[in-house]
Order: sequence, then C-alpha cells, then structure tokens
Amino acid sequence: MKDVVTEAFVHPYIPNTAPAVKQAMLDAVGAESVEDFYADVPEDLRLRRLLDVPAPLPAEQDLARHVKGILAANRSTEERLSFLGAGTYNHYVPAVVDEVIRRSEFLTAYAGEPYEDHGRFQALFEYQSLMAELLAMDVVNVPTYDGYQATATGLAMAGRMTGRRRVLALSDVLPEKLSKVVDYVRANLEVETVATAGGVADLDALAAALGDDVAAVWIETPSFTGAVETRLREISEAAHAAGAVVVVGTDPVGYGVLTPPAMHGADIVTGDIQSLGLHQWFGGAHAGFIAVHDDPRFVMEMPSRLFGLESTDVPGEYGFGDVAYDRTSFAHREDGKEWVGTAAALWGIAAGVYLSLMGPEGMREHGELLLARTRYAQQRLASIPGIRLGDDALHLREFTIHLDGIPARDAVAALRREGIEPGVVVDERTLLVCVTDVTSASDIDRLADALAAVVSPASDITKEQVA
Amino acid sequence: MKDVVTEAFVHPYIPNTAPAVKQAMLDAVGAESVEDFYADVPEDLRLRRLLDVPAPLPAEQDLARHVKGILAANRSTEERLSFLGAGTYNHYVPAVVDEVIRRSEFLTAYAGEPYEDHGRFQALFEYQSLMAELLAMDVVNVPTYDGYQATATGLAMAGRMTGRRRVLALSDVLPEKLSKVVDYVRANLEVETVATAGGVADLDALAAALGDDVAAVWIETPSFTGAVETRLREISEAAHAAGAVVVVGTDPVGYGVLTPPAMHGADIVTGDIQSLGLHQWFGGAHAGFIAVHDDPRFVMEMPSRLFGLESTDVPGEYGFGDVAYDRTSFAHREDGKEWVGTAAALWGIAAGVYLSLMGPEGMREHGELLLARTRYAQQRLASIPGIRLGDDALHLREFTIHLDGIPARDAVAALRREGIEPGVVVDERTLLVCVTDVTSASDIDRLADALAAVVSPASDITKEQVA
Amino acid sequence: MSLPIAPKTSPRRFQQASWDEPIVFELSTPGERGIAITPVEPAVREAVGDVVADLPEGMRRPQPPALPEIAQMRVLKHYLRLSQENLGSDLNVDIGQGTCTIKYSPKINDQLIEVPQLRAIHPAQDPADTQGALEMIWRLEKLMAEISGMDAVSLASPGGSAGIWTNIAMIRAYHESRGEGEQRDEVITTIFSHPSNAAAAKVAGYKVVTVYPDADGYPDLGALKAALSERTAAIMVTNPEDTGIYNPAIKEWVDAAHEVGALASYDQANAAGILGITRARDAGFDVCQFNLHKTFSAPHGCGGPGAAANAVSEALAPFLPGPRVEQVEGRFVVREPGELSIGHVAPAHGVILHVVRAYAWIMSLGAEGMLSASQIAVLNNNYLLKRVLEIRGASAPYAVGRRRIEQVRYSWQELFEETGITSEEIGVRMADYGFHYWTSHHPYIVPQPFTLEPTECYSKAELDEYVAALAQVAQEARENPELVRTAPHNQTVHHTHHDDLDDPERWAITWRAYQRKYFGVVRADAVHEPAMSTVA
Amino acid sequence: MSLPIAPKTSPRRFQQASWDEPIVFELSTPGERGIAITPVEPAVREAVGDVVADLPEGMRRPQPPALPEIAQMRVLKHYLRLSQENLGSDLNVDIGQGTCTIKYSPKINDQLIEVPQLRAIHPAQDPADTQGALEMIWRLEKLMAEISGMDAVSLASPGGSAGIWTNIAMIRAYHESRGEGEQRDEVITTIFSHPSNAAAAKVAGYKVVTVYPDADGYPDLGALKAALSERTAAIMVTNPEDTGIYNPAIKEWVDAAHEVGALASYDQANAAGILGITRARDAGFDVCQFNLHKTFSAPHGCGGPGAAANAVSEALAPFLPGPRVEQVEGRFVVREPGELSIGHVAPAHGVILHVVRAYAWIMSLGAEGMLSASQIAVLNNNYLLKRVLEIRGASAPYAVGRRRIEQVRYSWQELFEETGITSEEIGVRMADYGFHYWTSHHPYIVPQPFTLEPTECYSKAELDEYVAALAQVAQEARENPELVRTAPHNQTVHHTHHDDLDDPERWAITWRAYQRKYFGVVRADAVHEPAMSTVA
Ligand SMILES: Cc1ncc(COP(=O)(O)O)c(C=O)c1O
Ligand SMILES: Cc1ncc(COP(=O)(O)O)c(C=O)c1O
Repeated sequence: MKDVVTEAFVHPYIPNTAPAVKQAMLDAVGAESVEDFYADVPEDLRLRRLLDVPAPLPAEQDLARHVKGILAANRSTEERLSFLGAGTYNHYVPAVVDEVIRRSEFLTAYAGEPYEDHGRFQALFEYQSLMAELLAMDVVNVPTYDGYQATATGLAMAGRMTGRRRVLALSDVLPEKLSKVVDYVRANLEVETVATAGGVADLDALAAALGDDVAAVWIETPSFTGAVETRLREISEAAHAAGAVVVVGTDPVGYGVLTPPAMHGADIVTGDIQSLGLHQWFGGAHAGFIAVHDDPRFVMEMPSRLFGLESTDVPGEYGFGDVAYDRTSFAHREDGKEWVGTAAALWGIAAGVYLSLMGPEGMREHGELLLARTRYAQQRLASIPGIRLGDDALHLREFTIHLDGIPARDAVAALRREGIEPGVVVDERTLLVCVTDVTSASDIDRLADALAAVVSPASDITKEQVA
Repeated sequence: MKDVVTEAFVHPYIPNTAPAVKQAMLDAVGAESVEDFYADVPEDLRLRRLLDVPAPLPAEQDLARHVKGILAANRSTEERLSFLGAGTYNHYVPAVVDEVIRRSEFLTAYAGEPYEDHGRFQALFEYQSLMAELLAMDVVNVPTYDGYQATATGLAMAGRMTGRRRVLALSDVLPEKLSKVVDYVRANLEVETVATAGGVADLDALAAALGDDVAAVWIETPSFTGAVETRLREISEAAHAAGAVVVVGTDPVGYGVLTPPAMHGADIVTGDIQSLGLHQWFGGAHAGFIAVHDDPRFVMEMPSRLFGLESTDVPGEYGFGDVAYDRTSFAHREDGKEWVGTAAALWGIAAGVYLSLMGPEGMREHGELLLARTRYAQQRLASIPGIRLGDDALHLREFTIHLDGIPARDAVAALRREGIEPGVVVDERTLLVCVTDVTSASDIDRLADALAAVVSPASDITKEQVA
Repeated sequence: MSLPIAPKTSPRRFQQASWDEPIVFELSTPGERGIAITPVEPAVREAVGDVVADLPEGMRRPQPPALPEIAQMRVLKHYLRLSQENLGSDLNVDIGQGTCTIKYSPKINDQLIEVPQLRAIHPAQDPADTQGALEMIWRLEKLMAEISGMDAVSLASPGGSAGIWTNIAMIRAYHESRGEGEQRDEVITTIFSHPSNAAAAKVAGYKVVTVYPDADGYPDLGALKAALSERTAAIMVTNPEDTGIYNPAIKEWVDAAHEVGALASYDQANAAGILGITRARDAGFDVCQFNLHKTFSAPHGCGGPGAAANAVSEALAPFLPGPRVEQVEGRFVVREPGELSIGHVAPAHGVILHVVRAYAWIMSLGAEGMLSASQIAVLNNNYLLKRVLEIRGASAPYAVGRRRIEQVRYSWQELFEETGITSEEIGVRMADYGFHYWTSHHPYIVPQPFTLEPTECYSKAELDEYVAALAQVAQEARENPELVRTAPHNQTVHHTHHDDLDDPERWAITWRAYQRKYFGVVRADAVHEPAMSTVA
Repeated sequence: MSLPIAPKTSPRRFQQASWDEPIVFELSTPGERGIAITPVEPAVREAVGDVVADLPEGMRRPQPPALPEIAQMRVLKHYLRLSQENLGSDLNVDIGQGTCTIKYSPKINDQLIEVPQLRAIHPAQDPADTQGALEMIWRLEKLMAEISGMDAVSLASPGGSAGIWTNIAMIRAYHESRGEGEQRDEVITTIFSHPSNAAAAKVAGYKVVTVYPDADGYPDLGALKAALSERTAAIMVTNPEDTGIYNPAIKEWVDAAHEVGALASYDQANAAGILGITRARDAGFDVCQFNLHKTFSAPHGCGGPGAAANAVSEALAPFLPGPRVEQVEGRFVVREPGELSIGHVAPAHGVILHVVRAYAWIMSLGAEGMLSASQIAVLNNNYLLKRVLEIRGASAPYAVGRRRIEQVRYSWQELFEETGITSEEIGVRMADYGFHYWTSHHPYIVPQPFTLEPTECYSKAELDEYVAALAQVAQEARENPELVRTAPHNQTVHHTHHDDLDDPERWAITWRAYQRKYFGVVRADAVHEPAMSTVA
C-alpha cells in the first residue's frame, strides 16, 4: 500500500521533511520508501488512513490564536478574588524563579551525566540542602510527583522498614490525597482513619489504636483544614514507644516561624512544595519531598534519586553523583524501592531558587504574615452572625467556617456572582477558606462584607467592629 | 548635617545595605560615614531632604500589583481589531525571537570585547549579513535608533560625500519622520519637498528640481501612504546624472517578493526593522538600518558600528571586530562621523533571528500575503459607496481611503465604539488603513462592514458583492 | 593570519561553560535580602497582635532555618551560571538520551502556557471560569483516543511511570471487581520493556515474571505462553522495545494474554515511530499510556514534570482515575471519580502545562504532520543505524540486517574487547564534543550498550556531526585510550570520584550533612538521633 | 580523592562556553523551513488573483533573497549557543564597563513589560485605550522632574546620546527663537565629558571647544572662562566626569556660562552616585538628560535600546520634543509638539519598555532607596579604589588622596612601564577569569587607562573577587607576560587579528561580502558597481 502522506509536506519542526534530504537519506540506507522500515509491523495492524483529527495549524500565529482563543475562556485568580486552597495555593512567585526555570538549559534538559549536566546536579543538590535546613533534617530527595505521592511513599517506607501492616491516620486528610495514598499502599498497608478532636489528633484515640502491628502513625500538619498539630512531640513519643514510624505530611511554607516536625520527633517528613515558588497552574504544578535523617535504614528505603556531593580530579571543584543508586528501579527493576522516573525536578529547582531568595528572614516574615492574615480572616469571619469557626485549633493559611443559615454551595454561588471565590465546599454547611501573601487585608474585608451580606443580609458588619 | 536615611534600610537590589558589611567597608576605607565621599559636593548644592516621591513598594508582589494595575487600563490590539500602521506595525513575532532576546546573556550585556562577547558580535554580524541579502547590498550597520535616524543619517552622509546642500524629497513622508529628519540635517542640508503625483514620485518635477547643488534624492518606498515607488530606476538614473546620491527610506518587509532598491540604483538604503520581529510596544521598539555598497567612500561616512569578520589564532575559528573604528565618535569625538552610542542592538538580534526563521520562502510568502491582503482590503473598501482609494499606485500593507460623506475623525470614533481602530487619520477626509499578516480576511470584512454602515448607513454592502 | 578563515573541524571544538560556582550557602552574607516580603498591614497587626509570640508552647521555631542570605542579583547570577553548566536539548543534539525521545519542544508552546488564564487558575474555581482549561483536557483526551484507537482517556497521571502505575492500578481494580483479585497475582513483562512496568506491578502487589527475547532479539512468544496462566493479571510490555525492535507478534501476545483472562497493558511512553502507523487498539490492548513529555514534545525539565495519557478500552473506562471532564450541552463539567474508579492519582486534573503543550504540538502537525514525524523519526533512526555501523567497534546486536523503528540499542563490545574502554567512558568523552549519550537501563543485556534515538527533530547534518564525534571517540579509544579514560576534558567539571556515594558514613546528600560529617558543624536545630532508632 | 573538597581558588577558575558555531548561513539546507506562514485565504486569493505575477515590470524580485533555510529548532539552538558565548551582566560581575553604570535590571521589570497591555499596543490607538501607558509616561516625567529639580521632562529620546542631541537641538532652537542662532556658534565641553556631547554639538552645526582639566584633574574654571564668549551657545558637561571626580565649582561653571548668555547642559547619563544628593537645578543647569538604561537600571541589550529623560527649566520647556502627555481632569491626553518644539526626535513616545522599567525601579526603592543606592554606589567605588590601589602597578591619577563619586579612571602606567603589558591586554586577560573590563574613551588622557564603576549592585564579596583577579593578572604581567599577551585562553575565541578590519579591500562586513571577496561567490542579485560612482 502506498504512503498516505503527501511527499511535499515540510514542517518547521521536522527538518528532514525537506524533500531532497529525505531522498538522500533513503538512498543512503538503501530504502525505497519509509515503508521499508515498518516491515515488522504486520499489515493487519497498519492504520492505512490518516488519523481523524482536526486540520492542522502549522503557521505559528494561527496556532497561537487558536490556543489562546480556547484559554481565553478562563478567568484567572488575578481577575477573581480567590480564597481557594485545598492543596493548591496562590502564593506570590518571584520573577527570578520564573526566569531560572524558563532557561532553556534547565527546561529542556533531561538525564545527562554529572559532567555536562553539572548545573542540574548542583541546583538539585542545593534544593535538597535548602529544604533540609527548612525541615531540620539531613536528607531530602530529588522531588517526586507531588505531596500525595511523597506521603504515600513515606508510609510505604515505614511499611517496608517495620514489616507491619497498619497505618493510623490521625489528622484530617485532604480527601483526594487520602484516595491516592490508600490505593497506593493497599497491597501492603491498611490505612485506619482515627477521628480528629477539635481539628487535630485525638491522643486518647491514638493510645487506644496503637499496637505492635502499627507500621506508621501519620500526621498531616497543617491538616486538610489548615489545623497545625501542636502535640506532635507526644504523638511521636507514643508512636516510637510502639515501634511505629512517625510519618508527617506537611506544607513547608510555615517553617520560617513554626517548629519543623523533625524537632518534634517525626521520622519521615513528606509534603508538597507547590507553595514554594510554583504558580497554581490549575493544580497541575506540584512536587513532593521526602525528608529523613541521615540514617541508612531510612535512606535505603527511598525510591527517588538523591544527589550527593563528590570530589573530582581538580581540588576545590564540586562534583556530584547519585547516592546509593542501587536502591532504585533503574538499577534493579522490581527489586528496587518502588520506582523512579520523570518526576518533578524542575519544580525542585524552582523551590531552591525560591528559598535562596527568601532566606531565613524572608521565610520568617512570610510565615508571620500567613499566621497574621489567617488569624485576621478568622476574626473577621467569625464575627459575622451566622458564621462560626470550624474549630479552635491553631491554623496556618486555611481554616473552615460553618454557615448556620445557608448551604455552603449557595454562599459560594452568591459570592461568585461578585467575582469572589470564598473557599472550597467541604460539606453542606462548611467552607474551607484560604488566605496567602497574595490576599491583602482589604481582600479579606471584602470577603467578610460579601459573606455577611449573604449569610445574614440584615446585619451590617463593618470592619470597625472587629478591631 | 546628618544622613537623612535610616541605617537599617536593606533592599534586595543593594547587597551592601546589609549593616555589618556596610560598616566593614566604611572601616576599610577609613570613612566615618558615606558623607565623607561627598566632600567635593558643595553644601549649598546638597539636597538635604528626601526626594518627594511616592512611598516605595519594595516587596516585589506589591510593585507588580501596582504597575500591572496601571497598565491594566490599556486595551491591547489583541482586544481591539486594529488597522493602525503609520510606522509601527502589528506583525506576528515568532516565539523563538522572543526567546532569544529574552536571554539574560543578550538582554543584559553591553559593550564587551570580541572575545567574551563573541556571541553578540556574531549575532550582529549575522544580522548585518541577513539584512544584506534581503536588501542586495554588501554593507549594513549595527542598528541605529530607528528608521527616522537611519534616513536622517543617510541624507547627512550624502551631504558630506557631495559637499552639497539640497535634498529633494520625492515621496510622501511620514510627518513625524520628516520632522526629525529636517531638524537633524538642517545645519548642513535643506530638505525640499517635491509634491507627489498619484501617490508616487513626480518625475517631471524631479527633472525640474535637479541640479548640481543637489546632494541627495530621497525616496520613501513604501511611502507614508504605503505606495511602492515603481520608477526608482529612472529616478536613480536622473539623480546620478546630476551627481546626487539616491537615498531610500524603506521598510524591508516586502523584499521577499519586491525588487530591493539597490537593484534599481539606490546608493544608500535606510529604514526601520520594527516589521521584522519586533512587537508594537506603543511605538517604542524601533531600530534603524543603513545599507550601502562595499565602497569605502560610503562606508567611511557611516557613524554606526560595523562588525567585521576576522581570523583568530585558531584556524577555523571565526573572530570579529569593529570595522574602521576610526570613523566613530568613540575614537575621535567631534571629528568622528556624527556619533555612536547605545542604540538598538538587541532589536538587530531580534531581526536576525526573525530572518533566520523566515528564510527565502518565508519572506516570499509573507510578502505575497501582504500584497494580497492589501489588495483585498483596497477592493473591499473601495467597493463601499462613499469611499474612494487615495490613489492608484501599487501599495504594500498601507493605503489611504477618502471618505466622501463623513469626517475621518467621526468614522474613527464610530468604529472605535465597536472595538475597531480603522486607521490613522491623515486629514479631514482621509484615513490611512494598514493590514498585516495578523489581519485576516474576516477581519478585513469586519472593517468593511463596519465602515459601510458608518459612511453610508443605508447601503448594505456584503462580502459577496466584492468577489 | 588573516582572512579567509579555514574550514571548521568536525566534530566541533567544544568547551562547556565552567563557572566553578560555590554552593549557594557559601554566597551568604548576613543581612542581605533576596526579596522583600509584603508587610503585615497595620490594621491586621492591630487586630491580631503578635501572632508569633502567641504561638503555643514549643511551636515557635527556636532559631531561624539556616538558609543563606543573598541579595537578588547574586541569587539570579548563581542559578544562571548553573544553567549554563547544563546541556539542555535546546542546545545539544540530544539524540543520545536513547528511549527518552527528546523532541523539539516548540517555544510557542512555552509561551502559550504562560498566559495568566492558565498559570493563575485554581482547580476549585467555578467551572464557568475554567472552561478553557477543561476544554483543553477534553480535546486532548479525544485526540489521544483517536491516536490510540482506545475508547476513553485520562490525563491525570503526572509522569510516564506514574501512568504505568495507573495502568496496573486499573488492572488490579478490574480483576478485583470481577472477584479475581486474589487469584491473579502475577504480571508478565519483558526485559526490554521499561523497568517501571516491573516496578509498578511490584508496588501493586504483584509477582513479576520477566520474559527474555529470542536469539534474534524478538520478544519470545513461546516463553510468554509458558509464563501465562490463570494467575496472570496482565502482560505489561513496551513495543517497540528499548532495542527499537517492533514485536511482529504483538497481536499474538495480546491474544495469548486474553486467552488466560489476563489484560494487556501497552507502555507506549514512546510512540514516536508509530504515530498514525499502528495503534494500541489494533493489536487488541486493553490499556496503554503515552508520555506527553516524549512523543508529544513537552520538555523534560531536568527530570520532570512529566505527564501521561492513559487510554483504555470501554471495559476499563469505569476504572480510570478522576476527576473526569465531560461535555454536556456544549459546556465542560467536572465529574468526581465513580464507584469503580481507582480514585485520584494526583492533585486536580494532572499536569495541565503538558496537556496544553501536547495539544498545541498535535494541532501544529495534524494527521499528516504526525505521520510525517513518525516516518522521519524512523528514517533518521535507520540512517543513523547505517552510519553508526560504519564505525569500527560498534554493533547493533539482534535482528541483524533488519530495520528498526525509532531507536537502536547499540553495543561497543567489540571496541571494548579491543581497547578496554567501556561504553560509559565513551559517553563521558562524547560530551567533550558537546554531545550527550546514555548507555541503557540495567541490566546490561546488551554488553557495553549505548542507545540512540534521533526522533524527527534533527537534521541530517546534525546526525552526521554526531556520528563523526562517535567515530572520533572510537578512534581515540584505540589510539589514545588515556585521553578517553581521563575525560571529561572540555566540560564543566572533571572526572568525579564516586566512592563516597555508596557509603552511609561518607555520603553527603545535603550541605548540612556535609558540614556536619566533614567539618563538625552541627546546626542548632539538628535532631541528633533518629527517633525511630527504637525500631529494630 | 574523596570528601571533603578542598577550598576554592580565588580568582575563580573560569571557562566560557565555546560552541565553535558556524555562521548562520552555513546551517542552511535547501527545503528546510524555520516557520510556516499563515496562508492567503482562498477568498482573498480568488478576489485578488496572483498579486505577485501582477506586479509592475521590474518590481518582482528576480530571485529570492539568499537567506538561509533552517528548521526551527536549529535556528533556536544556534542563537542560544551564541548567547552562551556572551557575558551579560546577569552573569558577570559587570563593574568594568566603567562609566556605563551596569546595574541589576530586576527580572520583575522584564516581566511587567511583557504584558500584552504594553507589548501589543499601538501609539495611534484611542487614548482611552492607552491610558495606562500614558499614565506611566506622565508619572515617570513627574519623578524625573523631582529627581532633577527641573520643571519639565520628555522621555522621547531613544538613547543617552540621543538625549544629548535633544539637549543641543533645544538649545539651538532656543537661541534661534531669540535671534541669536547665527551669533552663537560654539559649544564648550570638557575632555572628561562623554564624547557624544562634542559629537552631537558638531552635528547641530557648532564648533566644539574642549576644556582640559587642571593638574589635579578638576575641571579648570579658568580655562572655561577663557573659552566663553558671546559666541558660546552652551556648555555641555558631564559631572562627575569620567574620572569619578565631582566638579566642586560646577555652580560657578554654570554661572559663568549664563553670564555670557550661554545655556548650561548637564549630561547626567550617569547620576548613580548623586541621586537624592544634589540636583541639576541646584547648580543652575538649564537642561539635563538621564539615561534610563544606566542610573535607572534598564538593561543594556548588547547596546540598546536605551532611553533618556530630558529635563529642562521652564524657559526651555516649550522646546521639548513631542508628543507630550498631559493630565486633564484626571485623564491623560496627547499633545502634538507646539510652535517652538524641536518636533519629533523618534517614533511615538520613546522607548516605553524602559519607561516602565525605570518607573518600576524607582517605585521599588522610593526616596530612601534611591538615596541608599547612591550612597552604596559611592561606598562601593571608594572601597574598590582602596583595594585597587593596593595592587602594585595600579594608580588613580588626579585628585590624589581624595574620594571619588561613583567611578574611577585608573591607570596601569606603572605596570606598563615595568612589564610592557598594556591595559588592553590586561583587560583581555581579565576575562579569562570571567570578568570584563573596558579601558576608557579615546583619547587616552590617562595613560593605560581602565575604568571601574561598581554601582550599588555588587556585594563586597564580588568586589573582592574582582580585585583578586586584577591583582592576579598584574602578577602574571610581571611573572609570565607571555600568558597575558597571548590571552584569551578561557574565552569563547582566541586572539583575533584585527588587520583586515581597516582595509577596504579586505574587510568583510557581511557574509555576502566575505563570500564575494574571498571565494568569488557573487550573488545573483549583486549590484556590481556602486551607481554613485559618477560622484567625484
Ligand atoms: C518505554 C518507556 N516507558 C516508560 C518510561 C518512563 O517514563 P517516565 O520517565 O516519565 O517515568 C520511559 C521513559 O524513559 C520509557 O521510555
Ligand atoms: C556620561 C555619559 N554620557 C553619555 C553617554 C551616552 O549614552 P548612550 O550610550 O546611551 O548613548 C554615556 C554612556 O556611556 C555616559 O556615560
């Protein structure tokens, strides 16, 4: 059968569509046509028609117009006032971060050697190192896909280390994350949800549930609802006493001011770095970290790549390489630890640049800003008749409110009409509200006023009443 | 008097505001305070108060919000349907062009040597070379500011070469450009405007005006009104017979299909490269070229830098350097040719990338597209009762229309209400209309329909009648 | 000397940038700031007081994290310098990342994803405000369905291996839904299928059975049949395999699997040679995944983000991960995962950046263009094969004399026997000429392997230059083996000593650990004993 | 060897990227395409016919221009490689472009200008649609008025020298408007003022008188007074001068000019050391210009675009170029140039990119920040002066023992006398350590000059590293002069032979000319004889 494609097709992305070159190459290899190369594909598997897809737009300007036209239907959170979080956060991304990750050399590199890809190794070693300082732990991986995966792997590691099957989930977990984690580990682990009390872990329930069959005690802090676990030290002690591993899922954004979990006894600290310099991207730009102490029992269970420092033939020159490569599926297929593949390295570089810019003061001020705005938002909203806070826990960035007089969905619908996304609906009467460094006090005031008008149209709450 | 600034001011752009470093440096140089360094500035010239400017926004996110907020008042030509030209054109800019000129190495370089700034030299040598092919001339400069400056300098060169004082301007010149040119050359040259006939040069008038006191005959093609000069060969012969230099001001966008002026006898070809890969930028991104034959009488009159090829110690290695540096004001101050300074090098690189992408086929197709759309727009508009074309000349991209029944301003005002910029008002009844590769046939149809409704609200012109 | 300039050498003289940059921590100067933070508004401060002082006991970090303090320009400079020390495919003729399908990632696609209408949208926004994003997902799913011939597609998986995981997770759920979850506890793969197939199956709880090729390097149908049984949950195979060889009996493989009630999962991470030529459905597969960052041109980002499209038959559609995008009366709506679904495999809708890039790439090419891309990728590969085999010491084991699809696993075994120079050493030396290559996955079934995949994106001239460098290095291996052995010579850093990387006492995975282990610098916030030391 | 790693050397070991790239024409392969053009619509084609065939006699280009034919990725690769072979200030410690004021150009500012609401607006749009752009211009004009103390500002000039031209064009128009155009035909400048002052005055038709400094390097007031007369149109001076010395008698200079009826024009291209310290108005100047691409941080773009702000007294305001932006009842309106105006000096409103960048820079810093920037620039400079003078062979002629403002013109005269190594050679060798430096403008009044201007943007550690490299090279000049003389060793290319550049028979300004002169390759479209050969 004949080639279905016209011979004259020349595309800017495919140099050797230039007819003379194509012919010269066919001649060089002694082929009649490209068909020769497909000799191993049985005729009955051949498509023999053009794919049924829309007509192409090879002219870049036509393509750009088409794609922009579709995306123009979106309204960004620069056009809407957003209090949405639930795992994807609207933090400010410094221009320098974008500049670095846009660099062709980083954006289009893949898996070169520590020589000609030295820059990538160093940037990711630095990322590991910067995260390590933030988390107060000595080992951090090259990023895995996202925080869901990181925590799932953290628990799987605990399972392999202990040989036990039970996992106690002590915090409120983002439902989507729980879905991923449970399915990921279920060949080896059973995740038992221990109900929270007042938004945080119930230590009595923990005591009751613990036993020598528990592989891991799993804490999320901040939890799904933004509650910060303040009794991690006690939890860790109890877990350790039972021989269980303490696995924390967290967002590192607050550790400029908050004590990192390792200092309260966490063994494996996991989470997402989207808050550290990544745009929201419709929830499509995440990366997961897994941090442990510098203890081979832990390190050897990590599936991801770990870049380590090394000397070279030249004194004073920093070299890099893969630490304990033999752990990985690249080295040993199914005998490696889980698997390693294309994950989220570029986002690790982004987060490294972000932390380099922020420094200790930046992270401290940022953490304080988030705590202050969270508290302020809680105060403003809680002072509205018909709105109560979900709990009294310490919150960072997110918290829930209960609406007495109106279904959460209706409140959301009403506020959307004013260009406000007031939060994520958690249940019939509950909204999860998120504030960040991008959410100014006046933004919060605007939310409060708009919510007040909806939940108790009669009342006239003004900012003055709060202060 | 004391330092008015607070000591604690630390800014991310100013590393040594870090207090300890600042003090260490003062100590190292044996200064009490920075005041010591200003000993030569007399006290009565000292400001001794803070500048009266708005409070700063050192947090990048606050700054970004502020600036974006101001710019948000603009409506781009992606949001409006624009037929505006008159020197600034809305051509498509390939993404690769933006990518290259965004590169830190190019964007932030300045005036390094041919060694460590080899890339800049090569990219600009290539720009010169690519333009040279398009123009069929052997010498092109590193860009000057803009087409206004290029033509002004082209004429000044002619003045210096001939020692004569008269310049005959045979074409309709963009008024702003004429303003610049006349003021720039007037210490040495008088520009006489010879009225055009039918949009192009009046050869009889030329014959009458020519004499042995004429330094230059100046042609603009396409002219201010988009008219292409088709009798340049005859003009050149007449000018040369009188010992005058033929200086052309042009836009190179059409030379994929049109014969370049050098082939019709032009001696100095000047113009703007905004059409070759530069965005509109509110008219703020222009660059000028000056092209001549490889004749030292011409070359030695050029003020701009010229990068030339050279050998190095390593066979096969391309080196670069400044050709005939002694021409320049850098070398000889007022004894150089005009002056050289920071001009528009980055835009030269952009145009070089653009031409590398376009290639001969791209420029040919693009030129044909412009000719075809220009013709189509002329046909569509001329078929509207109450609208006449300004002239019968060959036009590229721009042309004028005369409105019989309505002042041009009113037509513009009416179309703006529909989101259309129909063109630039030339006079009471005349509009200058521009189409580019970005203006589709349906855009032109939309303009025609909207104009028809305004100039002759009764009639009902539809596209069918045209074809 | 003077003009004219002599012709250039081939391969080119190359020297990579080398800035000898310190580690970022070494750039720290106390008091410097990289960025200023927006201040807490006075009204907020007044309303909430000192939130840090008010933190509960033990919750206030006792000392700030030991991050570096560096002004902005220097942070930028540091990372830009590092970037120059990296060989992205935009700069390299990147045909040596064999099996990894390095294509041109069009710059326009990077521009398109940077519009605020994509970069600054949140997945929980009113769907009315994210119709554009949802439409993109919907459109790409439709395209992928046509390309694969399958019935339903999900774009949720954030990488190729993640897509393989999604495949096996669906297969597991499928068998469970039919009550065969316990019974089917084996997965069969081939040794030249990507290791993630084996690894993901293992994580899902399966015993992995690996089939080796026949003497010609073709997947061994007899061996497969011997391995199949009612315990088999699935076969998980790549095709063409890492060798570039297409399994002509692929339909027989699938049929054999189906015969014992197993499913057939097709790792199409790399379909760059067969787009529009043959489809997963045509061979009877139940499920497959494509990597958007390979066949569909999204950039690799130093190792991610990636993204996969999982395409399945109607029978498996209910098991796809969620959320799903559906079109209802011209609007796009989001549906949470249903009963049978494996649930969420990643946040939100997957890696939207790559969704848009892949969509744009397909739309630029269309059907003819994709077909042409495949054909030229294959032409390039067979041309390269011809040229490489002209180099003394290089060979292409298996299927001798036959054509390959889009890549070839070569061998330097002959050269090694002659010179003692390994493929790894040759790879390092290749980069002295500005070219990267990678050997292959382990285990090294092919001895002294190297794997080249030219894709459709490189010109003949570039392929020729690459081969010239290979030939040059092979010659060096013979004539001056020391030169090769002591490489790199023209790269950012020099020969690196890897011994410390496998010794827990000596490895240094972070700056902090390095400081502690080698200089006794212990951070104030150091946690000295891993608390988990109670576990045996 | 193994961990730990030895300390790094200072200066650093540096090697610039070197790709040995061909000239872009050499990458051409017939038939390749870099970009596809949007097709002529069928309806258009039908309506207009074959527009190319219909062109008038002689107007159709007989053969296509000999541009290269290259697929997109390779074009990109070529230019990216060239970019790596360039030392932008984002990568370099760029304090050696003395007088050129290389600051950090904040990346946020580059992001801000890329919004479509700036990049894709046209100057002839409805002003209602460009209020944001007009407001930017208006705001920056106000800021520049306060910074200079002057009454009115224009941002139309597209470069620093262009701004100097605008100064002298206004001065000329001013004198003409008073009937003194003929009489005043001289302009006075100083030798340490930027050459464009002399050059622009010459273009405007003036005779240029240059005043030399006194023995201490201070501008010589006596010499000025001797030169001034009723023929003087203006003095045009830089201050601090290229030496970094501030003229303490600057007011007396201006007064003396005014006394003879001349105007005083202040080249403040570089005000980086005196922002918020002292203002043009305070010394009595009539007109001044700032470079937005120097003091106000806009990037230099390999040599442009630049931009200047021209600030004038009330008396000169009517002469400013147009168009002007005014605020009327809260809206911004555009006014065409008036009667007295010198008219248009460039398209539209000037280089809006730099207007926005400069505005953003000022707004990030505010009054305190700008003052601080000046003070630190001056501190950095005096710190550097101290350190450089510690190097044997280096000196800072003039004003010995006194402080400088923001830059210093140094001399290697002593080193040259000792070693025969020139400043130029040292400059070339400096770049082997990753640092650029420039000697100075001609004429070399200061022998073996080099000019350093550290601005406020570099950390002490960077200055120290720069000085370490200088010291190292000075030592090399003594100990191994051949090493210096044969530099560069670690840069993109090697020692280049400049002889062909000044010989019309041999120079090669374009690829086309090179092909013709050295290989006899003549293009089909070549015009053989310059037609102007009829002119004597
Ligand atoms: C055939 C095949 N399968 C799977 C993968 C894994 O993809 P990823 O690296 O995205 O995890 C690859 C990537 O190299 C591959 O080539
Ligand atoms: C004092 C002074 N004046 C004028 C200029 C010229 O500015 P531009 O290069 O923008 O023409 C410079 C630039 O170096 C300068 O330093």
